[in-house]
Amino acid sequence: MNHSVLEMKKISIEFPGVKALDEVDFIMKSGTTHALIGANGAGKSTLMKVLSGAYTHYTGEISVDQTKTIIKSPKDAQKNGIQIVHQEVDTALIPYLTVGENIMLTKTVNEMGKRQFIKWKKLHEHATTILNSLNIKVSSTKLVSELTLAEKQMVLIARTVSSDCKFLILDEPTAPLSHSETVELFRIVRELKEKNVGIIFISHRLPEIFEICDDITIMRNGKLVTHEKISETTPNRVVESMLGKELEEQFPQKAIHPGDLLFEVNNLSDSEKLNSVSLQICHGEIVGIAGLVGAGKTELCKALFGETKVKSGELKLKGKKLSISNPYQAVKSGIALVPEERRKEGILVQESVVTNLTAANLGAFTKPFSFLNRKAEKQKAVELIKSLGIKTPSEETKVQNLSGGNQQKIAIGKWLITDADVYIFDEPTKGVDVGAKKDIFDLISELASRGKAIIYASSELAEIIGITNRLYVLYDGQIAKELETDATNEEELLYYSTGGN
Amino acid sequence: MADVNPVQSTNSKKSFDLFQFLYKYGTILTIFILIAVFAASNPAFIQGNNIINILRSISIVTIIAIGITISLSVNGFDLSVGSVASLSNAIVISMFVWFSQNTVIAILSAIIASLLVGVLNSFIIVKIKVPDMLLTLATMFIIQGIALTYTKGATVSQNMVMPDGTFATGMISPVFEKIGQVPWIIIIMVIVVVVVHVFLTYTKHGRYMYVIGGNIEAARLSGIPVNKYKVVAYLLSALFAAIGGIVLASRVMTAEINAGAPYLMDSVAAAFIGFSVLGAGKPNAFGTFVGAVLIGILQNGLVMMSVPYFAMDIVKGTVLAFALGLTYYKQK
Amino acid sequence: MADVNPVQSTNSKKSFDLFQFLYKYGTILTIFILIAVFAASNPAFIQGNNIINILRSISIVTIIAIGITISLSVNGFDLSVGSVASLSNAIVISMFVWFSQNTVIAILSAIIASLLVGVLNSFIIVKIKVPDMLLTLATMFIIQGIALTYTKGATVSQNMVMPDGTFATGMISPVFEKIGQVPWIIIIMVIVVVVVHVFLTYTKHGRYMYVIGGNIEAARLSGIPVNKYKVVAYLLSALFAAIGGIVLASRVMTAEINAGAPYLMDSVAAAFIGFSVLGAGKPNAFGTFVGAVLIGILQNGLVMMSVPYFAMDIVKGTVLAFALGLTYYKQK
Amino acid sequence: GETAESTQAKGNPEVSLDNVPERFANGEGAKIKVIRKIGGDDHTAQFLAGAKEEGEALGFTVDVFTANGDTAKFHDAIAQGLEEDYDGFIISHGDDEATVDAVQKLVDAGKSVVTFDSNEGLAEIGGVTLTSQDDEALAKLALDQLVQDTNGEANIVYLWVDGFPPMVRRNAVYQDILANNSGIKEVERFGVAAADTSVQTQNAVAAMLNKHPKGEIDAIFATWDAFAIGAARAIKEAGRDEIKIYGIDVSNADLQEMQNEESSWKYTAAVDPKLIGAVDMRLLAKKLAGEETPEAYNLEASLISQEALLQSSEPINMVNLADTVEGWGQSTAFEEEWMKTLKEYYKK
Ligand SMILES: Nc1ncnc2c1ncn2[C@@H]1O[C@H](COP(=O)(O)OP(=O)(O)OP(=O)(O)O)[C@@H](O)[C@H]1O
Ligand SMILES: Nc1ncnc2c1ncn2[C@@H]1O[C@H](COP(=O)(O)OP(=O)(O)OP(=O)(O)O)[C@@H](O)[C@H]1O
Ligand SMILES: [Mg+2]
Ligand SMILES: [Mg+2]
Repeated sequence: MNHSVLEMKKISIEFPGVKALDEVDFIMKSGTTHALIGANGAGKSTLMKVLSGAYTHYTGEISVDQTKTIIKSPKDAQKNGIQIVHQEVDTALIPYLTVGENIMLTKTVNEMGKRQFIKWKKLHEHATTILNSLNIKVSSTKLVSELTLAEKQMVLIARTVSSDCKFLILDEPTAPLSHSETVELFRIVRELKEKNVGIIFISHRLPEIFEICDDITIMRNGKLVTHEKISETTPNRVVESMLGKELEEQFPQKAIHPGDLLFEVNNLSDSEKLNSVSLQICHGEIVGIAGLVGAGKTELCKALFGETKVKSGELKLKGKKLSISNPYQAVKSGIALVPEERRKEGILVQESVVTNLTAANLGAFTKPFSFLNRKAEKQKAVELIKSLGIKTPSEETKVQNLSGGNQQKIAIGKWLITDADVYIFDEPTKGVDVGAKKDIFDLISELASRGKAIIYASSELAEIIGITNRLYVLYDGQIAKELETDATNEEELLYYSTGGN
Repeated sequence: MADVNPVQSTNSKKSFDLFQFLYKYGTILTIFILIAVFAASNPAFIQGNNIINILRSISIVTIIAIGITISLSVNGFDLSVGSVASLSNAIVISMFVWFSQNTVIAILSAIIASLLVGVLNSFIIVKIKVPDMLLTLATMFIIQGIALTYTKGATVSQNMVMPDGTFATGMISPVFEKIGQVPWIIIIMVIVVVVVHVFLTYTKHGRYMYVIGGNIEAARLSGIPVNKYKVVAYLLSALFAAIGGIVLASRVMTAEINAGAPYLMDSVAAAFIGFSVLGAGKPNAFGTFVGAVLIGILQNGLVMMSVPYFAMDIVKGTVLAFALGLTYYKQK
Repeated sequence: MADVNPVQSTNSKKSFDLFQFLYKYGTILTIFILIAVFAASNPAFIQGNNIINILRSISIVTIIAIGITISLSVNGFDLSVGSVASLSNAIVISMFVWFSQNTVIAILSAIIASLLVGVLNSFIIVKIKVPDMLLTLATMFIIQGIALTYTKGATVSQNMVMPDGTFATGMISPVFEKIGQVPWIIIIMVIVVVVVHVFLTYTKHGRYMYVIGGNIEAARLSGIPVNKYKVVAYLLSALFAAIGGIVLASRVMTAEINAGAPYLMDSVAAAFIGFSVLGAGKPNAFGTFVGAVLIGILQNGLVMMSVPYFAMDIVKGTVLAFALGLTYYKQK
Repeated sequence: GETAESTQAKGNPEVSLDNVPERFANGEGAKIKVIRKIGGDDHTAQFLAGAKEEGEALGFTVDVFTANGDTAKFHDAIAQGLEEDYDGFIISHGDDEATVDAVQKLVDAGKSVVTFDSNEGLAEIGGVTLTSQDDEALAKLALDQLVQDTNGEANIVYLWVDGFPPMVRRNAVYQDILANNSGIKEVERFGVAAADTSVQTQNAVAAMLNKHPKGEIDAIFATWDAFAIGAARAIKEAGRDEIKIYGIDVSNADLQEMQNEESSWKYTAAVDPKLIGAVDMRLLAKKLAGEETPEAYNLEASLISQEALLQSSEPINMVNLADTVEGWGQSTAFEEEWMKTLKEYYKK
């Protein structure tokens, strides 16, 4: 097979206050899968945005097959056969159009030529074929605004696959995907590789990288650290070059003695999915909610937080019955939620880091008559930025300009200054690098040691096992099994998650 | 896993259906209720003649609202349409009256002048990146002023006295007069609605516009020439405002000061009401037409019921609110 | 290659600064340029009396625009303010003239009626989830109609002829008359601007409003009582419209039909121009005031320069576009 | 300022200014501001043109302003004018109470003021002349004709809008006529004052015509030409030319409509708006010259008939209307000899 070579040389780019890329080199061949990894804010997404034509103000050189080419627009990139699936999927989809149209978007833009009219039947047929070939079970005529995050991700991948490309960039594609969907994705990646497509694969999940990739490029602080063959390195070495130091044990020591019963959920049902869910959580206990994507974890978290309507069931905190019909009451009652879709639900992209961090508990920073104590606000924010290791030029930077992982840290960080009794985390480590993951785990465990009750919902079984004391497996909106973490393993979890009994 | 989905969907379907139905058909339902009420109180309401009256009365609003719909489709908002209609009205009449031109030249001049406005709008919006609502607010003033200056603040009509004391000798062509009369005025409206509906729904250009309106970043990244389409959208918006002005000119055969301005509000209302028609969820030509019909029926029916004119606004507003309520009342 | 970098970055920094400067100070710069131009052509322009004239002329616009600013801060948009001002104007004058009430009762009645409109608006927006621009478009018609019906489409003034042929005997209190006169009218405006500026910038509630405006989902999930604040925003918006109407009433001492309507456009313009003042990037009270000053200066200066009234709109629009251009012309 | 000087330079040295009042004898003009509250219609355009033409003919500098119906803006303009060096003001349509105070301030500052169709309270200010169209006469002219044509038996549509002093006065006459002619019955009424009044009226009358089939409506009384022209178009569209329109006010566009043989617009009662502007300007000139002026002056109304218009061999517009309607546009009220001299002097 005739392999194309893609090369980026001395790429630098600067944003107000940050040098995001500093003379980064990158080289790969088509027909291979190339991992690009680095801590949050290392510049991975930025480098790939340069390659896909999203930025024009970079310096450096890009060449395909030794011929220099200029990529200053997405069209330039596409002409060179470079396609990208962005980290923030919502930025690439048109919510009020159908799945089919979204999938066929690039084709309608680039391949219609002189034809003016769209053949709707054909478009949906074509889209359905692509969806089927990827085993994605979403109707082509559904509106994208009605999809879940995972489904949106699949639609985006389907779009890229639909057009011919030599190099496909997948920026954290697996973050919102479940295990089985990830397997599905890898199948597709391998197929593409067979077809001589070069895949650039960004992920914070090292095992995945070692499973699917051939080469690896590691970045740190906007600089290239190393470039090597996967077969010639080890996860530990990768983490070391990524963080610049050795990674200690990821999961903190678990608290051994949970206290009295603090939070109780009895027979909670909603009108959509949840069916008679019951949970108990004690002081200082971290309780996991495991389950596949679509099992209803997010719905459960939101129902507990008053965000979705509850049909029946009751919540009790410290033995007292709670009546929660909206998040405001939930927060008043002492419940906090770190939501899953951070861009949509967790952060204020247009506001500064300070405003974001204090938004959930502004009452703590007021003087008489509700006047704000800005100094105190700022102080606290600086403190949090430090303790969470948020990579930001300043506390006044707009959150929009932070990397995906740092945005997630802010979504979590804002709850740490509230004094809630129950903390609900919905996939808090999604898109977070291994170093920061550890920070988040430490924070959670510290909360627990202060006697808080923690609910930790995730489809990352390893994490659930690593951090929780006890866990519930959710299957189709019902509790399929309650397990002591120490007495179980990933296989058992997977078994119950997939409906085994 | 496979059997989960159907259960969930039937579940949600039951409670959803009524709201979904209202969301889709709320406006159309309102129209039928109104027709029933008005016809019951006065059978003349549903006579052919009156239906023609209603269609005639909404045609200018519809044409202008279609222009707004196009600007909305790229998530823009063109507030200058009313003043463009005034300008086009003034130009077309003055071409006849002052300069004794023929129909073709008169119409072309009006359209070209309006397209220049569209070019100006889109240039500043696309190149200088002034938010469109703000910019078209500014151009609205400018164009209004230009139209006023052009006519020196006076009504242009046949045989008018010119500033130098002579008389204008040009006559408005009888062919031109036809444009504003039944059936032509209705035919023009129908053609505009159908053409734009087909354009937005079935051509790639229309789809690109919706893509841009839905997510401009995504549109840019998928290689759609975003700016080009924005320019096209503002040109089309100006074009339809111009056509609206020309039809108005033919209907009234004079160019009154700011004659087009009052069409802005009704057109905006029509376009917005149209969002939800048949559950489109986005600006669309057919919906806009339905919105205009709703407004036209109200206007006509209320006069027929001899509602005092000052109470008319109350009823008009309430029905509008009701249609909106029907459309948007759904569980979140 | 290595030496390219620094050059480019200094380059971009230098040009960036200028744009940043223009973005922040574009509007204020425009104001100074205008003052210089007008003062050069007629020194009377910068005399104390004329400055008072300008401040007086913008006070009603500013007060109403402040209400719009608040609705914008929660990402809402209240189109009904003009009609609420009309209603409040009609009620306050009628309280004096028809019912011989005292100043306190007259003012309270107007405010309470306007707040009812705010309640209606916010209820439908919050509960039925009708998009606010649409809903307030509908309420705009309704309130306009109610105000017209209340006054039966007539101008309310002292000694007016009542429908039954008698004369209205109530007098407008001299205390009330003061409100619309210098210095009170200016003092009221300044107080409104300062209070709302402090409220939005320095209190928790103001911050919550901006947070809601920035991302309502995130705000809700942060435990902010989103609906409560939206209601407050629409109430405040109605309140300031009411105050605007009261000040207008005191200035003109009559209640003409739709007297408040012309303030909508100017207020919207002021609030939008205010977005960029000092680089705020969001609706803000001080910016709104600056926007109103820009409009007021233009109006006054153009009258002073005897610009023909029909050309005034051209100049007004052009300067508005220029200020917007200065503000928004920046890379990317 | 500059404009005044340039006007002065245009003076014709051959004309002697001996008989001209002292104020103007040395070729020094005056600065006049015309401020009108309503705008956006032909009446405004013509009124302002009349005032401006007459003033400039007399060698004055004339600035005009219309507030387009915005009362506060109208007052801003007056307050601002006070700060500048104007000698006289013509205030039009200041019907609100606050105008009295505003004009009082002008008078206190030594300015001469003539008002048109404004608040009656102005009469209490010494030295101000209140002019108005004779609304009673206008309404009476049209209505008397209607009663005469129909022998006092008619079902009529009344097009009228409340809220404006002239409209209130016209309505009073209408109510009188209704009371005195029991055969005249009002079957429908409609009226809006908006920028698109004529089109809205057109649509509304179209609906009424559908509601009332042939024979149910005999005539329409339109208290404003915007109503009349809208009604005339609706009747033409519906082919219901048995209905006759009696209107008030006239513009060039109205004349075109009336000259159309099929038009239902039979009569309209009007005062030449341009003439009003001119007469107001002359009154102001007299004041500046220190001459006696009346406290109030009503401009005479004429009735224009379609019949008369159709008899003319050439198309008729606002200027040659004088050939058809006696006395149209040609009032010599307050036109003093010295004004003619001044006009001669400044003639280009
Ligand atoms: N548009 C922008 N404006 C300002 N700064 C930016 C912008 N885009 C990226 N940055 C900064 O550039 C740096 C690199 O960001 P990038 O998104 O490439 O990180 P990443 O490696 O993809 O991290 P993550 O794993 O968290 O997604 C970050 O410090 C970020 O704050
Ligand atoms: N916005 C939505 N519109 C329609 N269906 C939805 C929406 N959000 C969720 N669902 C459906 O509800 C079900 C439960 O989804 P939920 O997000 O709670 O799952 P989860 O267990 O949290 O999975 P994830 O790992 O993605 O967070 C899924 O079947 C999904 O298709
Ligand atoms: Mg990234
Ligand atoms: Mg989830």
